[in-house]
Amino acid sequence: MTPIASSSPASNRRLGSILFVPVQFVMTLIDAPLRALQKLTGISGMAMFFLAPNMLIFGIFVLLPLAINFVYSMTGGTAFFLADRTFIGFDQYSRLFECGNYLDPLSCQEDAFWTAVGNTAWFVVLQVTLMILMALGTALILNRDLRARSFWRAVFFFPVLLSPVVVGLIWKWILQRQGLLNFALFEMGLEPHNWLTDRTWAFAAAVAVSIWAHMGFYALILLAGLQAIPKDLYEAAEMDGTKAARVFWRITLPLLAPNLLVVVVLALIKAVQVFDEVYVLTGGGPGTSTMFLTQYIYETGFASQLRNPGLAAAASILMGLVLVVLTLFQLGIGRRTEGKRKR
Amino acid sequence: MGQIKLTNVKKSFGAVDVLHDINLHIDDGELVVFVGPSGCGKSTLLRVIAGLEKVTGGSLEIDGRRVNDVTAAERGLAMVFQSYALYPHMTVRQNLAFGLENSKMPKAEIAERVGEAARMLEIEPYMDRRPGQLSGGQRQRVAIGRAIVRRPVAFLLDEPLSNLDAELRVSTRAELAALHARLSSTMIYVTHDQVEAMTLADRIVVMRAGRIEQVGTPLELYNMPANRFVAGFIGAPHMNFLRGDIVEHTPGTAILSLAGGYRIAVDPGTAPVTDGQKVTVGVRPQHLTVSRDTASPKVRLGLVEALGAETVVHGEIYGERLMAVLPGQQGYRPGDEIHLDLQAAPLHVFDEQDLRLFSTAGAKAKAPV
Amino acid sequence: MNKKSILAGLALALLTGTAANAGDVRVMWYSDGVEGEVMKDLVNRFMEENPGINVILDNVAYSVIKEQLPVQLEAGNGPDVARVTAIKDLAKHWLDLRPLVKDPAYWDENFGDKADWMRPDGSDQISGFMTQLTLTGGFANKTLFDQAGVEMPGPKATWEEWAAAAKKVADSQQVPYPMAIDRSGHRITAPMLSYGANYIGEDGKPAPLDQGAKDFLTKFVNWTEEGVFAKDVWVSAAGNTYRAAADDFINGQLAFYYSGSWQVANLATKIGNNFDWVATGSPCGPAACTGMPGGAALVAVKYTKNPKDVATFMDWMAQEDIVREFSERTLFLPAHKGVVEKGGLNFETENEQAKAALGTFVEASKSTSETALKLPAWRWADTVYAAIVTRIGQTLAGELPLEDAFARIDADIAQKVKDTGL
Amino acid sequence: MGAAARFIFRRRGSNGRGKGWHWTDIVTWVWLVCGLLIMFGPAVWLGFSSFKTPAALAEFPPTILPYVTQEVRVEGYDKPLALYEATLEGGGTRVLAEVRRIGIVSQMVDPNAPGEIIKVNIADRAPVRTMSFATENYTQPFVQFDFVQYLWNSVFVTVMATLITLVVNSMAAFALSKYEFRGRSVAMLIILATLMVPLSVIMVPLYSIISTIGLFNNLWGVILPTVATPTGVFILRQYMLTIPDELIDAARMDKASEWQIYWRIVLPLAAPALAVLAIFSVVWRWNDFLWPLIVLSRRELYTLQVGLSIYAGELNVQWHFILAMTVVTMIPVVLVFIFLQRFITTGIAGAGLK
Repeated sequence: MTPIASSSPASNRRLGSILFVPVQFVMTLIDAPLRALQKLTGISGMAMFFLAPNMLIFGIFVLLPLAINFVYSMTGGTAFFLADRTFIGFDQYSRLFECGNYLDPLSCQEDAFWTAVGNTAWFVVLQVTLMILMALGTALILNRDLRARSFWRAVFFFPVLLSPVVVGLIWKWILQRQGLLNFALFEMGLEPHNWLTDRTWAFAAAVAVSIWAHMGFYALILLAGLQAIPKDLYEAAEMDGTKAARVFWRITLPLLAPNLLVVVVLALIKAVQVFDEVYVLTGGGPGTSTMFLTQYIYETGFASQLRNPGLAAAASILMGLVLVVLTLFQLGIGRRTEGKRKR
Repeated sequence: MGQIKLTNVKKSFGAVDVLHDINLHIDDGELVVFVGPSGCGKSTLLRVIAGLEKVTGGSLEIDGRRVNDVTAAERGLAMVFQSYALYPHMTVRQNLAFGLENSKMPKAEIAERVGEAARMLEIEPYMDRRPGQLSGGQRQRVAIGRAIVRRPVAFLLDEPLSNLDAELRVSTRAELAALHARLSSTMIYVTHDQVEAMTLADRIVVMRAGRIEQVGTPLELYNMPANRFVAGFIGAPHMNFLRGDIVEHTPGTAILSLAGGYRIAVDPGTAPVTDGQKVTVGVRPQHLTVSRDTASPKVRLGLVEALGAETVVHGEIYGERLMAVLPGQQGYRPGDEIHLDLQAAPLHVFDEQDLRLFSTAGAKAKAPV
Repeated sequence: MNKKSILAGLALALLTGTAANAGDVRVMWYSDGVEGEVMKDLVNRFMEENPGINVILDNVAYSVIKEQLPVQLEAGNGPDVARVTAIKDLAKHWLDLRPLVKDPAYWDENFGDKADWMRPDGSDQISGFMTQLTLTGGFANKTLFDQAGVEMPGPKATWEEWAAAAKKVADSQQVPYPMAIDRSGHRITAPMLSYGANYIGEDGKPAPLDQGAKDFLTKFVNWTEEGVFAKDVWVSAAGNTYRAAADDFINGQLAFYYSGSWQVANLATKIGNNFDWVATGSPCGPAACTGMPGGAALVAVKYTKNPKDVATFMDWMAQEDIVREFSERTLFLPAHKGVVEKGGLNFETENEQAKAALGTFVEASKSTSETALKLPAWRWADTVYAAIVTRIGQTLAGELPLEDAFARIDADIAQKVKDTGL
Repeated sequence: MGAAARFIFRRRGSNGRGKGWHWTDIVTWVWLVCGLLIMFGPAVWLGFSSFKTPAALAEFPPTILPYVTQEVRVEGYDKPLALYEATLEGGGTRVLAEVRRIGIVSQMVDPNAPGEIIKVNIADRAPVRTMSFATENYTQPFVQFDFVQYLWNSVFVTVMATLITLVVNSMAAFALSKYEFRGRSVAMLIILATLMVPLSVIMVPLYSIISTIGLFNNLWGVILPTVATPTGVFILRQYMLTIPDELIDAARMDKASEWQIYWRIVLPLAAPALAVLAIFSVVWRWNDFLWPLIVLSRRELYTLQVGLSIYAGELNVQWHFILAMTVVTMIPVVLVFIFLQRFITTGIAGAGLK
């Protein structure tokens, strides 16, 4: 281990310089026309040049689809291509909102949509709260004076690398009736339980698996924040004889607040979009108890027997509105804390 | 080579005017220092000259060529930044060579110029280190080296010493002066430290709130400050100001009455003074002497700073704060009362607009009335 | 060629991807078992015999056939030939091979009775042929019955009799569930038809659930609540997702499993010597003892650039001896009249139980009801299946009372029919 | 408990100076050990399971390690026979080979004395099992499955998408962090707002765009929609904001063109953030499944993840192959992580996520 570690920076550099030569050549080649361009546009004009490729791709593959989606939501029929669809105005939206009682999804025309909305809301609240608490705990523990910290860090980060499909499959094998967990319970003389076919437990499993898959990422961000807190603050607190809990509440938490904010916002966004791993894990069941918005949209618009892209688009526009509200919320909080710091 | 001329230069960021009608002519080979409190626009003025900021109005000429619309790269200037702005991922050698490579200079010449600069600045031992591995002083030399290799029309230095400790600052200041002497190229130097300005400058430009207050050699500024601001800014400790008025005047003599009724007679020269005019009288702490004459103004001492070679005393005179630098070791204690001689000191008299009315050479033998 | 033009060519090649060459026939194929291997073999043989035609076999997941192929077809993309199950739904995209094949009479003769399953209503188009015919039916764990000392119900036994017998077996042998049926509208339709259900209304559009349908669904839900039917399979997904209960049967966790003929090969390999199993055919209801026919078809796609080559390929694949070989090697039931009539299929398995099971299915196919035979050719079959699975799944999960489920099923189907605007 | 143990269990107990175990030490170790089990355990089990035969995979109760029933060759029988440990009627057990099974009775022979047939109730026998790795789960796909082709496609997509992502995103981030221009905040707002558009939401229109511009069944159809990721722009921009503007002024004075400033000054300095983005981009693109599945329907274009899915048929799923290939596809990601993991914390810490 040691010899590799000690030689690696040098070999890295050598590898780097081998790669660097052709890259440098290309970059220098590009430079001449770009200098000419810079003469024409001036320095500030070059900003547009740098922005253009990203915005072009972004426009075609993200913004344009969003716009088309909006048009889709105003059309009906099962045809896939816009040209073949008929304009029906806001019928899809009114269909989504046709409800006897908004608190009972089953009273709605599109009961699956409202069930999915309810499930998603619950999921977001539970998953984000629990995951952030656990990520914070993990970060605090990893921030201690540990041996082999990078190993432990890797242990908690590892699931982030797995594809959602793999995550779903692994846990399905563990949690299904004949899975590893029940086997373990059985061996310990406990009563096995059918986790994935019990409405409450399946939902809990969806939350738990999604925490398992993503917690490492957030723990890492929080860990980075913890390590950025100056050590002398803790030393000062120790000199003052401050209790550990008080140190946590009065020093660690406030100084970690910006990281926590980022983590909460990212986790919220991710949670609203939950789909892949839960889809593989439970398929949305039992019944519809783990069916979330994204799955509803995917199935309605793409995967169902008789697809209805218009309805799916309308649902996705509604979901988009929620997400925009979340973004504004984030921007608002971000600006306020920034303002506070300045003051 | 190296003449810079600014005519009515204006700069604004949006609705905020940062520079107002700057007129300045800098001669070839001159070392001009822009000095002023922070936020006075001196750094902006330097960046305008550098071409990093576009002027909003007026004209900027270098060697007779109007350069308002010429990019920074093409003005032929070099700049040393306050933070040095060394490229952290390049070695010292690469840092020095970067600009030359950009102008497509042959490799041999680059090597020669870099070597020369390295020798001149004595940075040869660490040419293959990265900036992160250098001390502050070494980084500062590299930053200067990066400017030197370019052989610029003029050097622009933005507070280059502010990140050094006090001792290093003094020695580097001397080196900079020597360097200027050796290169004999135009340098524009920005600082908020008037001592630096006084020691280095051929001419000093004092700025305040986006305007030039006064331009002159260090001694012109010291001896003939154009207004109360310049007077207070140049010289350390700063000048004492006492409120007063002119009670009567005759050609060649004016009687000043200071707070507390103490009167002195001074020579206003040709300055237009009127009876009853309210004025401010400035006197440098170094020019005050202890008087045995009990009729002299009495000062009650507060803080006494014994520096060994001199003693700085802070006191109060007729309700106004006053500072004096007395030679040698005086043995005063806070609470002591001493008499100071104003008569012998050069005085600077400012009108109600804070503009200078006149200065006296001091020791004008006119008895107090 | 200088460097630049090589680079440009390379870039162009990368950007344009692979364009279709003349003589290429792309086959989109999914596999449940070994049929991909067999097909690969056959394709290679075909290419040896027809050197001008290059057949490329694209193995895909079934979900691609089900979810993505329809979209591709609508965009006019798609392969030249595909193995498809939603053959009626997509009928408008299939190529009419009638003018292209060597001998349309051969096709009509041997595949004519299933041709309606894959062509637009009212046409005489030859779209392709069924690579396999499937029939739903039951499997029983004979060893469990033997161990429990319970007599296995006979060929004409009803669902009730099977339920009672299986319950006895499960109770005595400590097996978690007596019976299971795949989570699939197609599967559950078989007993519903046996109870007298008919989905097809007089106008050819879906009729509301009738008494027969409600009868069986009510029984099914009750049985599941009593623990006679395995609940897991039906509640382990939302919507109309397919779930099979085969693994439970393989592990000896079920006394009776209702699935279909395609499971034979799977059961044979995975159960091996662990226990004895038999195919039972479909239990009876008051109205019939029917299973549901089905299968996958190999069809030609209208948007092909090489219809002639496609027809040559289809002709070759439809030959009697090729169909026979395919069936024998894959353990699938053939849909070729000649092959069926001649009989004597020598299924390539050493597993006697599998051979016997296949025999049972061939036998059972004779009692398939009229309605059952109509459904594969009915445009709305999948719509009805989807609605039933979705809503009954919710009922079993405890979300929806059965009466509401019936109402929802009718409403869902009506809504879908309205959505299509037909 | 020697020095090694003391070393491993170094604890805080009032800053390591204390003697006893502080309660936080116990919490720490419980947390870490549970974390190790819960985080790594499933993956390890996945690894072992990938060596199981299809029958062993479907088996309950499941085993951790892959086992198969041991077989022996017995004189007089053509095929190897399975070995069982049978409990005999008179008590005591014997290892016997099963000849055939009729109903609930198994006919067995002693491998050493093959003459006599012993009848045993099947409830009274248990298979003799040995650990065995079904390596054919790995080798067979390599033969049947165009593994090399899929691998190449996956590598092509991952590398191209990552390179383009890095270049295009860093250019945009440079513009958004180091230039003042009109519309900058609008551009930022759009990018932030779309941070959260999941693919499944715009899949339908995106599909029609891809097929309109002829990128259907083309690897670029997989690559391009993913490269302008708002996340990348966001991370890089936050990091670039920390690069001092004076450096860029200095470069301008040094006659560097804007392009040179971008690639010789800003890019090298943003390396930690680029490394983070590179890691995430590689992981994302390598693991992408749904979108490639939609765009690619030709065998020669499949990526590994899509190729894997062909083992999921209508009625049956060939889990043993899926598991084995899943393990294979995980290897590159794990390698990338191991080699670049030191960048992750520093990069995240620096990438303005603080």
